[in-house]
Amino acid sequence: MTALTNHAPVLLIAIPLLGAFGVPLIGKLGRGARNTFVGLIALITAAFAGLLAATVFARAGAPGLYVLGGGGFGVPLPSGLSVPIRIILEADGMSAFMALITALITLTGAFFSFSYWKDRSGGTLFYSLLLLLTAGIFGMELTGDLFNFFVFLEITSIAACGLIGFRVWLKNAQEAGFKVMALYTLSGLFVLLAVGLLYGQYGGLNIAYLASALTGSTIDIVALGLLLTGLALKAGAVPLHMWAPDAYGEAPAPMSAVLVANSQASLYGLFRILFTLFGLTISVATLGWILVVLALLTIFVGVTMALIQNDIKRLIAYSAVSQIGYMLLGVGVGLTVSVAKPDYGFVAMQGGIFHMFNDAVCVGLLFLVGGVITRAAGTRDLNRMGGLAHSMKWTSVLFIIGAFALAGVPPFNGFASKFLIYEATFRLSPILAVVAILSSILLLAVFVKVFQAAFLGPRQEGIGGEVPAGMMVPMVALAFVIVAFGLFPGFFIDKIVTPAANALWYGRDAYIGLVLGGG
Amino acid sequence: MNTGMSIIVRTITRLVYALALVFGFYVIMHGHLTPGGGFQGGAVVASAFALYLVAFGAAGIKGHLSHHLLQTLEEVGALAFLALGFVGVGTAFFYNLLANSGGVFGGSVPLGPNAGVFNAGGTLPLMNWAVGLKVMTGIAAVVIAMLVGARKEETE
Amino acid sequence: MNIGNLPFVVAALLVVLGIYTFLFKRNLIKLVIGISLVETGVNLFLVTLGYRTAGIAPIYTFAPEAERMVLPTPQALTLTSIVIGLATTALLLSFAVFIHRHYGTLDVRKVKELQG
Amino acid sequence: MKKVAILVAFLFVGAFLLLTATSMRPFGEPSFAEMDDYFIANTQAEVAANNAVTAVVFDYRGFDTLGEATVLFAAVVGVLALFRKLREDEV
Repeated sequence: MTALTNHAPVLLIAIPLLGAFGVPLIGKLGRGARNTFVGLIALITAAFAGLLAATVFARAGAPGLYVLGGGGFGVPLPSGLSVPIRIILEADGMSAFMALITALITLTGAFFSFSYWKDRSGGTLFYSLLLLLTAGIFGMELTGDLFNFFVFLEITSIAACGLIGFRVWLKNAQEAGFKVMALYTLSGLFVLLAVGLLYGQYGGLNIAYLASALTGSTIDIVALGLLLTGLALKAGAVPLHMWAPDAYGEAPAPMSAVLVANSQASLYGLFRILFTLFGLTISVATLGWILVVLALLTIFVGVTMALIQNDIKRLIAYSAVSQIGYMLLGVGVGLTVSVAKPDYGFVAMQGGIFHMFNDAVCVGLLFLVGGVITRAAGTRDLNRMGGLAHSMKWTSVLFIIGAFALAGVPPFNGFASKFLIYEATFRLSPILAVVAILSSILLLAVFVKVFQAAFLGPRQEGIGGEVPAGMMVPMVALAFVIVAFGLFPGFFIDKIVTPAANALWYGRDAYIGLVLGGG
Repeated sequence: MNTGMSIIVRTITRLVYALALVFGFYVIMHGHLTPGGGFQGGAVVASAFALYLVAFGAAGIKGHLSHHLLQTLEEVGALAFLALGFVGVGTAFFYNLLANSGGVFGGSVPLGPNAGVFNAGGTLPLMNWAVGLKVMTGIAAVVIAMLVGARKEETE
Repeated sequence: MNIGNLPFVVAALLVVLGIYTFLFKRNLIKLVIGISLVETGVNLFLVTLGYRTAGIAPIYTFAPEAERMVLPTPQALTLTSIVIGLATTALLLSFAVFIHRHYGTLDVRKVKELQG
Repeated sequence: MKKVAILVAFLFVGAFLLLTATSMRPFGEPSFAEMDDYFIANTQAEVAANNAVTAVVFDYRGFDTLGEATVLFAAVVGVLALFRKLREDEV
């Protein structure tokens, strides 16, 4: 058991990779064998994510190391400095928290796909790409090496674009694929350029080592700017959100949910770079305000664009964009005040980080429901839908749960996290909080419109019955998580959110100290 | 276009093809001694395939190479590479178990400039082979799939 | 400005040229070329980072005695980044093939979704 | 209008990058090369390979290479998925 615990971080990446490489071979044995294999891999990965989270949260979110290639990670050099020369994985509370989200979403996505993608071609390649995407996301979340982060970023980019363009017969999917791939590549190259700059200045690639070496010189600021631009692009924050609706809208429904987890991994990278890599070596107040303004813009643009959409998938995609804004807002408020570290700053961090989980679950559920009703109605146009509640009672209930939770209606989990964000934002600036709250109400209006258009109204001809159990079970599982987190937010905030927020907010010294000694 | 290019190109290709293959495999096998390695050698071999493809056209490769076979080989290469990573998992993932162990590829090299010891490097040569197999088949599969796909469009 | 920095400037120029191509050209293939140019610039930048004046390649096989060697890590990074560039280019070109199949053109202005 | 904005952003980024390039450390003199010196000095003893680059690629930074191989694999799978044979109802 200890061996498994020790190796959990790397197995979390290696097992999905094994699955991805193996699926095409197993796929030759037939569909049943392939689905069993993919399900097994997804379950084992989720189990390891749980194991990792259990160990990390058991030590209250303190970071743990895994050195790839064995031996000492820090070799004493002639100058007396001990620099990690090998790639290390470093899992602290935040990484474990993100790994939990990813495990939950990819597991649901995989099991949903078994039923959703049953009558379509290319299933083997589909699952291979899904597992590659999973491995890439886990890698981004666990690595302690900046270049390694870039490599996993590119894995997610390529696997994601393969999935976005997977429905070859839709010409929009091809265009979205090209657009998203081009922008993802550009974002990756920005990150790589920044990694190169930092390597050129300090001769190392390890995050902890770089964090200890950074001085805040011009080159560092340029590198920070490049990293922020690249990762904000990949996370889909306004004004770099233009790819997000296409990507989420054109990808197959379960993959849209996984893409949300992918965006969140980029957001995690952004937070990791701001809090752990740069920390207080830069002017955090300025940067925090920039983040806050961007966050409000993201919220506002996302919600208003969602309001005018008639295409249900693009509508959900824009609401997903707006939710990225709430996470940025929470963490941005935290960053703004991270010199003085007042209480409400920590509350803001908790809210922002908790919202990452809630967003993944709610948007994930909404995308799944969106996929189901699109298939049932045979169209994505809200104006041509209607009356789905007659034949799909459970689906409509699930939609209500997802929509209310996302819009922040009590007693669902979205309310718990948004309330923390509002509370802290109000302390920083009441006007900002008002904008955020109003946007949330607007989002609720959007979903009421969708519900009215798609589910209410007279029964339409040619609509089948309720969705098969294979798709229903994953959706119900997500809804169950939403309700559980909504009913007992205090418990989950204590157990998993606070260690994650601690790791970012206070954990920089521990993170660096673990690798470089001392601290 | 389906029949390939002119007689000059095809003749030259027949001459160069074998040379490129040999050179590619040489680069792969001596990755731990000389410049190059699995990626570079694999790319050389794949470019030989691509040259063959350009010279003889999509029809020319029919029956010789299919991207299904290449894809399977690529997965074998990828799995072998991952397995070599797992070999050292007793210590740590990617631990170089074989280096200086005296067994296969376990020889040690004299320090400083030397003529090169082939039987050294631990898992390095094995990884070079795995990656070489993966890269040559992967790139060839992409090129063939794109060529066949694009040609289909032209003929329709 | 110091003239010894010329390799960095050349790398930056390549990146800038690539971004220019990406932003202002209207043909999908040219967009891909632009992205490749940025990639090339970044790769060149990485390699130049590792150069040590009068250094030789860090390979001991038949190496001259007591020479300075250039840094190996940037070369490894560049290798990785070249392969990644190859992968993205392959995928981008495949998408371009499909867009051409659907629209019969590679002009960005005639392809609806890409206008934004 | 939009074009002007793009042009301004482009000029800004371009000038920024060129300025950064000129303010880098001098070419050919790495400011901190001890990690790489360690690789050069120890590759023969630790990895038993003459080629330090291969030692870095496959041993010291082997995990990157696994990622790199995965990227290529993802691209191959993606391209093959795009050019796959479709079912008849998928047109």
